[in-house]
Amino acid sequence: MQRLSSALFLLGLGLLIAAIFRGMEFGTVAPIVGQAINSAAAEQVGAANFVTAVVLGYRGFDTLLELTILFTAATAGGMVLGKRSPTAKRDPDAGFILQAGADLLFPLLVIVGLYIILHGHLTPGGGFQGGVILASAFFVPILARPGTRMSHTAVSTIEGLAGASFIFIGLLAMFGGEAFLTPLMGQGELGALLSAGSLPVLYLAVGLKVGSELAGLLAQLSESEAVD
Amino acid sequence: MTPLDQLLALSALTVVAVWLIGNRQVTGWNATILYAAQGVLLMMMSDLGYGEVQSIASSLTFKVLGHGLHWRFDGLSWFFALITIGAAFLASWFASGEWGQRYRAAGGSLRLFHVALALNVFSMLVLLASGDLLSLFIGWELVSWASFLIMALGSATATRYAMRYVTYAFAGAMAVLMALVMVYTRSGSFEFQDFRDAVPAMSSGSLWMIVILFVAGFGVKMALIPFHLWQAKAYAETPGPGAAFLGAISSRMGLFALVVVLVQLVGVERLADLQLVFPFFSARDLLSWLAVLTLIFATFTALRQHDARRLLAWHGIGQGGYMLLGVLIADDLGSAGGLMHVFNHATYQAVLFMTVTAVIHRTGTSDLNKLGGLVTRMPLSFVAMLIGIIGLAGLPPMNGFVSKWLLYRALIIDGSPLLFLGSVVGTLGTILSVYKLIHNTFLGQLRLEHVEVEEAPSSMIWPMMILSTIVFVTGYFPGLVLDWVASAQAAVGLPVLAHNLGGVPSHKGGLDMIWVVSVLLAGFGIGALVFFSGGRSKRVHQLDNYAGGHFLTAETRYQYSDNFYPGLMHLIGPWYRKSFRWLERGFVSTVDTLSQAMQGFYRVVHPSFYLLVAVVSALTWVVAR
Amino acid sequence: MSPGELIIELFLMPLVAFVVGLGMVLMYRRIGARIQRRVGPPFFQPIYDIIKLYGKHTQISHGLIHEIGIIMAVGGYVAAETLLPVPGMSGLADKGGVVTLAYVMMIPSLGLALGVGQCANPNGSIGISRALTAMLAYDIPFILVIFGAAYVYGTTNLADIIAIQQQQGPGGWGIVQMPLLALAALLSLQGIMGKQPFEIYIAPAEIATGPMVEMSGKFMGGLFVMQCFQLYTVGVLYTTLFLGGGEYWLTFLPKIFSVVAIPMMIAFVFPRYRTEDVIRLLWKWPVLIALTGLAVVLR
Amino acid sequence: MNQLALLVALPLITAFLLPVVNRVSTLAARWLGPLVLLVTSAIGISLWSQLGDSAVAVELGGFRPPLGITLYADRLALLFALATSIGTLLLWPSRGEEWLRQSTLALILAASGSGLALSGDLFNIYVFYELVAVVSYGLIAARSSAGSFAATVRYLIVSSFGAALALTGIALVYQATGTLNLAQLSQLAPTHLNNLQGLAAFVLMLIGFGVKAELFPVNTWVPEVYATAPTRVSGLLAGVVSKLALLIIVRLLVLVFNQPEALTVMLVLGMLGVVTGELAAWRARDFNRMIAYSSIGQLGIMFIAFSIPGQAGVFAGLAVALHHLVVKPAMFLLAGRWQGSLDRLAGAARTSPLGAVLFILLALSLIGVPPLPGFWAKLLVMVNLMAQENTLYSVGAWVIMGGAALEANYLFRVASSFYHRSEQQTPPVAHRTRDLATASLLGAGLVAGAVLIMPLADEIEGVASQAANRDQYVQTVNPEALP
Amino acid sequence: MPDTGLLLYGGAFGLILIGIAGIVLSAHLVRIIFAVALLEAGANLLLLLATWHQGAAAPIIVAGRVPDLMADPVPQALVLTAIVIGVGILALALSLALRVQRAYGTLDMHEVRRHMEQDIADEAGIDMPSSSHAPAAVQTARQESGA
Repeated sequence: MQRLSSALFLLGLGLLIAAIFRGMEFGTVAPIVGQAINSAAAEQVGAANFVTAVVLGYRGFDTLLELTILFTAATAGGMVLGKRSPTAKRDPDAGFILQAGADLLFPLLVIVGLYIILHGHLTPGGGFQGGVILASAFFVPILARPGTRMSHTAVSTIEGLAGASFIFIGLLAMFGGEAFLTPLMGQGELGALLSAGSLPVLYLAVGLKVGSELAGLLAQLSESEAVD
Repeated sequence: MTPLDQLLALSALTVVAVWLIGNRQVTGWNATILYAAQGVLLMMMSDLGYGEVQSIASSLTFKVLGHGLHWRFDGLSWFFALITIGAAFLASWFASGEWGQRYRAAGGSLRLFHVALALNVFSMLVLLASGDLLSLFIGWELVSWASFLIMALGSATATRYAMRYVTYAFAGAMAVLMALVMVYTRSGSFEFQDFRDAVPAMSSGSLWMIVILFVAGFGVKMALIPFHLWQAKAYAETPGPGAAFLGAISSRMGLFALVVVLVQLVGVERLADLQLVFPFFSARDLLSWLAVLTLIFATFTALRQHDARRLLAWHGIGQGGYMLLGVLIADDLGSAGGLMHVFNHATYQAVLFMTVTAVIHRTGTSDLNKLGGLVTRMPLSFVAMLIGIIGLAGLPPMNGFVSKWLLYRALIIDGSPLLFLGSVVGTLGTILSVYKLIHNTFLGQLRLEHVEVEEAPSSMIWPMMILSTIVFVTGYFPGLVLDWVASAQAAVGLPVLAHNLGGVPSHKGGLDMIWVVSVLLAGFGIGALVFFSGGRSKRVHQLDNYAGGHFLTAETRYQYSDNFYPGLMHLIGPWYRKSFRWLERGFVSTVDTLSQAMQGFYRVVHPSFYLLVAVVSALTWVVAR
Repeated sequence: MSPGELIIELFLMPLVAFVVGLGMVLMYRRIGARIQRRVGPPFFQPIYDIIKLYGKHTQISHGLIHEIGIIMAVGGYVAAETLLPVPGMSGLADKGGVVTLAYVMMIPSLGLALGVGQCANPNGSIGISRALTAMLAYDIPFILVIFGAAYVYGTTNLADIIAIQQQQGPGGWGIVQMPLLALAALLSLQGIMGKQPFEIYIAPAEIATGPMVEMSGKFMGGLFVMQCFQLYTVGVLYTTLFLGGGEYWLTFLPKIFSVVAIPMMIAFVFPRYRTEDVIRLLWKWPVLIALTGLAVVLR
Repeated sequence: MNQLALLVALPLITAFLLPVVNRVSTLAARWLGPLVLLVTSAIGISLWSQLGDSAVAVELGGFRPPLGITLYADRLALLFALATSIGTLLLWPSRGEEWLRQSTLALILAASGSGLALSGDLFNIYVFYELVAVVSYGLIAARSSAGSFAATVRYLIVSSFGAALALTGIALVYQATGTLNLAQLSQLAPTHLNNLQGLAAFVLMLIGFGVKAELFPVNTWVPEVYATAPTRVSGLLAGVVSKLALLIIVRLLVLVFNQPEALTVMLVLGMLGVVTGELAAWRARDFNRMIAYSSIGQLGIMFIAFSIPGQAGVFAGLAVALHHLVVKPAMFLLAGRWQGSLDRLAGAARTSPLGAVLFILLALSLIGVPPLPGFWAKLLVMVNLMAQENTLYSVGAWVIMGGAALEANYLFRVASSFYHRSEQQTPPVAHRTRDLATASLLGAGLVAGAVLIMPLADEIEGVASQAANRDQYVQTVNPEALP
Repeated sequence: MPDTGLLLYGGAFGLILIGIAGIVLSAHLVRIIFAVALLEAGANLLLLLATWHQGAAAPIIVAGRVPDLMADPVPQALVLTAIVIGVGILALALSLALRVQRAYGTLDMHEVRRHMEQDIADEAGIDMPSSSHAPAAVQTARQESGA
């Protein structure tokens, strides 16, 4: 009964959305903010990648918050999943090929991850993408050897310090009399690795934070007791 | 500090003082003294009561959210305040002696009791002093909750009915608030004067609504039909002196508020212009009939009670009908009758509750089927009750007769035979009922276990005697009270009753109680003369009587008490259909069903489903707009 | 009127009432005797009876209230008589009026009830219960009648009512002006007087159940006196309201005697109704008639 | 005025560092959170005193609006930011096994709540909203019972669904105007959003953000979550978080979507909320769900109040909201030991007399008994509703009245059962001192509000008039005019 | 209006619809969670499309060369944020689902709801709500009118 009515309502929703859709005028409104950023970002922020300029500069506050969300989700997830009882059964280690592959992949992934993070202000990519790769670098060995455990202490320390340093950089600007999260340290030459002021540092913090956060979450999930 | 400030401050102080003194025997005496002091302060304002001063304002004013709040006393307030403080004084006196000891010994807290009483007095004074609609509402709420407090001190039954009262009272208060807000939107302020000015411009539809809301709200306190279900048991089970106080004055606050709103502000003439579907049935008629139905219904319900306190409480509801009816007639006689009845009722209702409490104090029960013959043991209480019931029944020479006479006279002039008939039916029912009360309590066979019962203690007898005296004296010289009534009438803009000490001089049939009572007393004298001129009578034992040859002993209980009026009940018994209970139950069941449905709504399997529904319906509305 | 004259009137009025009442009792008994083909009592029999009762040796009292009840029963009527104007004497008519009178007339019932209650005889209490019930029954039509009369005449002052009727002559009498109300009043008189078919509460046939069960000697005598007053009061009241009152004793006395004669005639040819039937009957026909009459009067 | 960002940044950095601090010193970690909240509250109060009638906008990152994100603080925003800090402080999670994580979450809640109140950017609001949501999932699940997990996951689904709808609405707005800055939106709204698309966007956002504001009909999560969550968390959610969500909606209404149609939607949904909430509460058989349902009804009243156009509506709604902000957490604190069947509460006054008195006080104010503040708030709402001279608004007034009557019935049914002298069952154990102290503090605040009603009313009116002042918002933020 | 745009918009709305359908039609918790993810994806796509322009270049300056028509970087940043938020919530939802499964042994929402109600009722010490459990006021009214 409820399914039937749900389906009907969905049909209705579709029709309504179509109706609203028809009334919309696409592309007539100029993306005023976007254009302004496109024309001003090079001078104001100094990052060649304008998306990065937006992510860390114009909307750096959003980024801080999304980091917080990840952090919160990890904290809450940790609380939900709880501690694993030491006697619980574990999956056996994978075979030699997988283990060797994982060992081989680990440094490559770390390097790629760091590269993507550090070039975030120049090319597509950045802290989030790189952070995910970093996380997988640490997670792949765990998949290969379920018996090993990630050091929670290290993970939480990294994530705490990385997040704090993001805010700390923002606060530094404040103590300098500027607004919270104002980019620091000059802009440098557009397109150079050491440009865009404090943005790469921020991205590094983001990358580390995302990496440790995700790694921690994945480890939590994998460590939680099997259902069956 | 104006005198009113002093009075209110002292009243508030009484609450605090009583609280501080705590649960001790002396609390009651202190409270009594403080009430006496309040009475003295009130007397210092007696210019109000004799119409020499229009009003006395309090220097306390507030302005909240742009609405002014102020308080003042006029003749009407003074009149009601006099009754309030008097009732509190005597009730507190009554409670201070042995009753208090017993109450405390039984685990009751005298502190709570006296604080509740003092709080009631204070809140009533605040209500009576209200100088605008908002302060009226605030006072109203205070009174409601204060009386809830004192009711909740009683037995579990009382608490349950107090709960019911809260439900009704708060719903009523909401109705009042609604009416207030409607008035505000039409007159732009909560001031009395602005309301009065706005009334002529109001459409009859909205005025109807306002009147109905006010009546529903204030009617709850008066226990006007159909809001009466809570009162009798709640009052009856309240600790004795509390019941006397509540029975004397508490419900009358509803009358006060109605008088202020309907008579002083809307005006009875405007009510009479407000017509229902039929052109000959106006708002005034509707209210009058409500009053009369309340009177008849409550009186005949009282007739069926077999607990003295409940019987009295039901009568209290019924007598309220007289008062409202009188005020609604709104000529000089009728309104005087209605207002005077407030005073009269307070006096005899208090004395009756006190005698019943005294009986309970001595015998432990108020069940009319378990008492009888106490007149020989508690003669003074008997006298008090006799005077009380004559007052309640409205027979000469007591004061209850005067107010009823005024009412009847007004109804005759008004030409409303059915209302007249209704009120007489109420009186007759009352006579039947109060006779049953006194017969089953004080007359008839004395039960074996009551042979050793003593007269009530003096702390009880004194208030009872004072009240009885008032009942008689104000019946003998009704002009004493009519002075106050007249200034109350003047205060609310009613025609003022021309009166003298003995009553109402009129060429078209007046009343002079001094003469009537005198001839009555003389008649009794002659009767006594004739009687005692006969041979000496021999006093015999109670059981020495003619029982068709049957041998009676004290162990055999043959008091005729249960189902006292079988013939009448055989006929009208089926008319008691409890329809109001059904009404209430039906309402509760409806709410219950709806509530269940709503809970069902919140216990849905897919919470998101409603989100979808909401989006779809809202977007539909957006698109279809 | 000087206070002295008034006080003399106030003494005279009950006295006259008592004497006339004795005559009415005599008439009642004579009528009964005639209908039952008996000779009936001698002229002074009622007063003999009263004297005899007062003089009896055995006087059983059940306590002070028992006595006070009887005093109230007699005293109430004594007071009532002063409110009833008769030719030449208007007493307190302007200070009480018909409503007061109606209420003063209830005091004797209450007194009787108190007295009987004190006797602790359940049979007596049953009688009171019946009496009060009957009062509820007959007072409803009666009060409607009083309302109608007071409304029509525009006053509750009985003296005024008489004056208004007499001004207009017999055509202005209440019975002509409002015949239906007069009829209703007559029916309720039957109840007020406690005559058959509405005499269950007195229950003279089975003395064991009724207010009189514990009444003996002067107690009974008091009730006897009360009956005289009662007959007189209802007769005069009816006459005052509907028959133009009395200008002279000569016309007045026949009027009041004939008024009370009618219920007496009826009384002896009817059996008795039970309490609930009394109510049913009195609440039905007299009330209907009175209401119709009121509707005509009020229009 | 730059310190505004501290209200968000300070609790956040503390939250990040808390696990690290805990390594060093457990004692420090325990006290750091409350301490920081105290500091932020102090900052908030000092800002409040500086603010006066003016408003202030902070351009985060130093970028001029509308390019960057602005924080906007008028007294309303600051008030709610403060309320969040103080509320979190008062309802600081009780000590348990997971105290560290709970403290972290509570700090983040304080930060995100303040941010939600202060933010002047539509998408930033969305992010804050999500943050608040995630924190509340964590806090609700902290009870670690199966029921709480199930309730959380059900809540999560509704809430995410709502958030996605709100995001869709934001997309529609961005599509129509090309900006996310509220001040600029306010300038563009009359030309760009006064159409079907704009209204659709508002409806989506109303319903999306309404999930947290317990808007009918997207409030089905309320009873089960409040029945399973720790009572302090319930108090926070019902008392503070719901008001923050409401605040967003009000801001949107005042600044962007001030079409009468938008108000009508809110009014109708609010009325339905009152009706369903109060009716459902009437039959509730356990304490938590009773106050949960009643909170739905109260929020419904707020929606009704805010749907009154103009400053009057903001004033009325704000009065009700602030009142509820004080009362509801106190109620939930009392629920700490009284949760469970209402029948069990018979005789509770014996073991917890103060608790019983407090409950009665709160209930009296909640149903609007003079002279408690609840009455004045209700009066304000009623007067303004009737002043609209509009049938639908009058119906709203009637609904509020009826709801209050029902509420009086069920609340006092419970209150009187406290004083039943039944000997058969043992009354519940006494309250924890901390719960009772906090609740007493709130109750005392209520009484103080009754005494100081005159200055309080003036102050709130000032706040409301500022909040309803669009021009001030636009001028303070002063977005650059872009081509 | 180029066809690509229509397709993309249609895709976004389609995703939203499919997501909603998944949420309200499925009974399995994990499916519902993934439907939420789909819904978010749809909303993100819509956001991205808000100022979408056919043929616009990525807003990156490579080697100092500024493209003529750059895409709006703002929605891209927003979507980046939204996606990460979505990931966080997804992870939390899955952990909760895991615990629910562990506690109740099922992920069917009907069953879960029933178990949850039972849990709440047990904890509160009341029976599962049913029509026979009217509050005290109703019962009293019934007794009294029955008496």
